[in-house]
Amino acid sequence: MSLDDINLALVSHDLVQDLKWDAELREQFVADEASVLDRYDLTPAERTAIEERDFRALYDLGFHPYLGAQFARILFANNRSGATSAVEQLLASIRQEPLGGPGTVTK
Amino acid sequence: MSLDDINLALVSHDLVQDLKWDAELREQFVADEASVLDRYDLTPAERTAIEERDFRALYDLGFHPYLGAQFARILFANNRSGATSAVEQLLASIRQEPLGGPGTVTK
Amino acid sequence: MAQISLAVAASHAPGLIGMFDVAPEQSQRVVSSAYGELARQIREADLDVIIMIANDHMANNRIREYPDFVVGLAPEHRGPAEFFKDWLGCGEYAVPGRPDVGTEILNGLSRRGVRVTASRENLNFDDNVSVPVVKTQIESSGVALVPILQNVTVPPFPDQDRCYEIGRHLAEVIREDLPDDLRVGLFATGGMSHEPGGVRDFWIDEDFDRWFLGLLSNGDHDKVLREISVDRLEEAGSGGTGELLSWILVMGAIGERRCDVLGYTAWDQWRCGIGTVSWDMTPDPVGAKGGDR
Amino acid sequence: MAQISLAVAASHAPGLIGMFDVAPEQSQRVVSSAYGELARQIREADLDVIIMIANDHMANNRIREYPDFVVGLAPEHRGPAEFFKDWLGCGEYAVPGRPDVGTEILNGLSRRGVRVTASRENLNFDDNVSVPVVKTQIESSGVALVPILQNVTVPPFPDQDRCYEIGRHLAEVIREDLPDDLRVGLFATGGMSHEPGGVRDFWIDEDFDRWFLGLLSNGDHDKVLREISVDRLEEAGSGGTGELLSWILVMGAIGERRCDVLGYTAWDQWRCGIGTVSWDMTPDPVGAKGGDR
Ligand SMILES: [Fe+3]
Ligand SMILES: [Fe+3]
Repeated sequence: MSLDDINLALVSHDLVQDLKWDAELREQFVADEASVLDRYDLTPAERTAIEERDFRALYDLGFHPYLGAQFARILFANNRSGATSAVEQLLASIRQEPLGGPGTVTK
Repeated sequence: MSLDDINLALVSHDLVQDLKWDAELREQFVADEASVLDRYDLTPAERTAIEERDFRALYDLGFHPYLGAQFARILFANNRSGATSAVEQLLASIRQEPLGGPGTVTK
Repeated sequence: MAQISLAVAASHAPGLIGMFDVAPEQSQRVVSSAYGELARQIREADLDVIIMIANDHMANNRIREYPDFVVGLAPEHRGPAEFFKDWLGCGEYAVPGRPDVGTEILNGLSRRGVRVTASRENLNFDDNVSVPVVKTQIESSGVALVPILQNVTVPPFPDQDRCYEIGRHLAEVIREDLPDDLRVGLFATGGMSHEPGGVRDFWIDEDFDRWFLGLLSNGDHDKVLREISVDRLEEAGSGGTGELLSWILVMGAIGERRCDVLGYTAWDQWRCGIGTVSWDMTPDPVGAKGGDR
Repeated sequence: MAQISLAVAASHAPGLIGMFDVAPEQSQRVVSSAYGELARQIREADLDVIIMIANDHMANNRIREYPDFVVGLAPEHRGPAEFFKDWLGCGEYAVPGRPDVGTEILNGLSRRGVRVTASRENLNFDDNVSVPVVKTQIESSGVALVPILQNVTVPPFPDQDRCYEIGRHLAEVIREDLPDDLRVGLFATGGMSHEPGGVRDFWIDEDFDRWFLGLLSNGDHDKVLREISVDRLEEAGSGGTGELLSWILVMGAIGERRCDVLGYTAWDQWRCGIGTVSWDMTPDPVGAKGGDR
C-alpha cells in the first residue's frame, strides 16, 4: 500500500470527494446508496468493494488511504470528534481481522 | 510583453475564459456589456481598458496575449475563419497605431 | 511490450481549414501534399491508438490553475468546442478514446515523477487537436486517440530538456505499462513560428523555421536541445513558437531517428509557419544512431 | 523590503480540539502550553500577515487534477468546511485574507520556476488550517492570513530538497516583491508521524518524532535534508508524516536559525505525534549561522 500504487484515475475517488463536498449527496447516499452509486462509472470490482465495505479490496484497486479514512466516516456513520470507531472498522477491513482482534488499539 | 510579466491573478482572464466557454454569456455580453462586466471583480484599470478596447493597457496590466487574440474576436465581432480583421484591430491597439498605419500587414 | 509504430509532427492553425481556399496556390499545394502524406502513413501504420501531444490554448483550465499536462480519458473525443466552430470553419468530428491507455499514461508518468493531470470528460479542443484530426483524416482511419494537452505558454512550463526527458518517460510507459503488441502512433502538433495576440502577430520567422527543420533532419538531438532553448523559441514568436516543445517531447520518446521533412510553407494570413515531419520508425532504420526505442 | 518576523511550526489533528478534554492530562498540558506560547508569539510579533503552509487533504481538487501548491486569494478565509465541522468539534472562524500578498506570491513563485495555482474563492479547510487557527487564536489576533495548501500525499510531490528550495524562493518573494515594512509570519502546519487511513493508523513513531525535533534544534539544515527523505518520512507513517515537508519549506525560507522545541506529546487516540517549534527570528539571533534572511 505504497503511495506509488495509487490509481489516480479511479472513479471511487470522485464519489468520496463529491460526498465530502456535498451534504445533500451524503444524505441521498445514506438513504439510498445504490441510486448514488449508479451515477458513477465504477468498475464492478470497485462497486462490490464499496457495497461490501471491503477496504482491503478498494485499496488493492489503488484507492488513496487518506480518502479511505474519510469514506469510513460516511460508511460507518461516525463523523463526530475523532471518529475513532469508523477508523477502527476501516482498520479491521484492511488488516483483514475481526473487529476487536489483536490489531485493534486499546482505548 | 514577456510571458514572465503575466499577472496570473488578473480577473480579466476569467471573463475571457468564461466568454469562450459559455455562448449564452457571450450573447449577454454583446447585448449588455456593462451588466456582464459588473459580475466580475475587475479593478478600475482593467474595466476601463476593456471598455476602451485598449489592449495596450490590458497587456500592461499583465493580460495574456493569447487570450487577447480571442478577446478581440469577441470585442470586434469577428469570430469567422481566421478572424483577420479582429487581430488587425488588436494589433493597432497594442502597437498604438491607427488602423491601416505602417504597422498593418498587407493583405 | 507495446511499440511506437509511427512518429510524426505537424503545425496547426485555424486558417489551414477555414482559409485554405484563399491561400496562395503554392502554400495550398505544400499543405495538401504534406498532410495527405501523414494521412496515408496513419492508415498504413495499422495503429491501435494515436497519442497526440498538442498544446492547450487556455481552453480547459483557468490560467491561475494551469496544469502542464492533461491526459484525455474520455471514451470519445469530440470537437471542435463550440466557440471555435465558426472560426475553424470545419465540421464536427468524433474519435474513439482509449481510457485504459490514458489511465496507464496518467499513472505511469506520475510514478516516473511527472506531474500530470487527467480529465474523464471530453476536453475542449480548438485548432490544436481539430486541425490535425481533420487534415490527416484520423476520424475515418478508425484509430483511437489519447490527447495529451501540454502547457507551453503559461510560465513556468517545462523547457526543452525537461520535455525531452518526459518524452523518454512516455516511451518507457509505452514499453512497460501498455498492453503487449499495441501499436502506438505519436503525433506532436504545434508551431512553427508565430506570436498569437502579440505585437508581432502575422509575422512568421521563416529563417528560424527552416533552420529548425534542418536541425531535425540532421538528427543530432543533443544539438537540438542545446540550440532550441525557451528563450530562442520566444525570440522566434512569443507564446506560439514554443509549441514546438511538443515535437521535442516526441523526439525524446523515439530517440535519434531519420527524419523526413514533408513540407514547409509560410503565408502571413495563416499567422503561423506550417511544417510537417515524419520520423522513420521502421525497426532497424538506416542511419539510426541508437535512440531510445 | 518586507521581513519574516516570526517562523513557527505545529502539528494539526482533529482530536486536538474535539478530543482534547478526554486526552491524558500530560498530553493536554503539553498542547496547552505549546499552542499557548505560539498564540503569545503571534500577538507579540506585531504581524501584518501570516503565510500558513498547510498540506491539503484532497479537500479542494480532484485527485487526478492535483496541484502541488494552492495559494488562497480570498478576501476572507472561513472554516471549517461543512463536512469537517462535527468531526473537528470547533466553531466557525473568519480571518481576513490578503489577496494582494497572495497575488505577489502566486506571480513571484511562478516567475521563479515554481508551478503554483491559486483560488480567489474560499478554500475548503479541514483540520489543516482550522486547528492551528483555532488553537493559536489567530482570529482574535486580527492578523491577516494567506494559506498555501501543499501536496504531500498524491505522488509525485516535491521532495525535501525541492521544498527547501521553494522556501528560499518564497523568502525572495517576501524580500523583493512584498510591500516594504510588511511584517510576515510563516506558520508551517502538518505532521508529525501518523498514517491516516493506512494499516498503521493509530500508531505514532515517537522515536522518529523526537529524533526529528532533535535535528531541528541542532539547526544543521544540510543534515536535515540528507536524513529526511520522502522514503524516510513514509517509513514513519505513510501519507501523513510527509506533512513535515511544510516545516522544511519554512526552514528553506529562513535558513539556519536557532530553533526552540515548545513541546511534544504522543497519544494514540489523536492518531498523530504532536510537536511545535519556533525559530528565533530576531535580527541578530544568538547562534545564527548566516541563514537566508
Ligand atoms: Fe497552437
Ligand atoms: Fe494533515
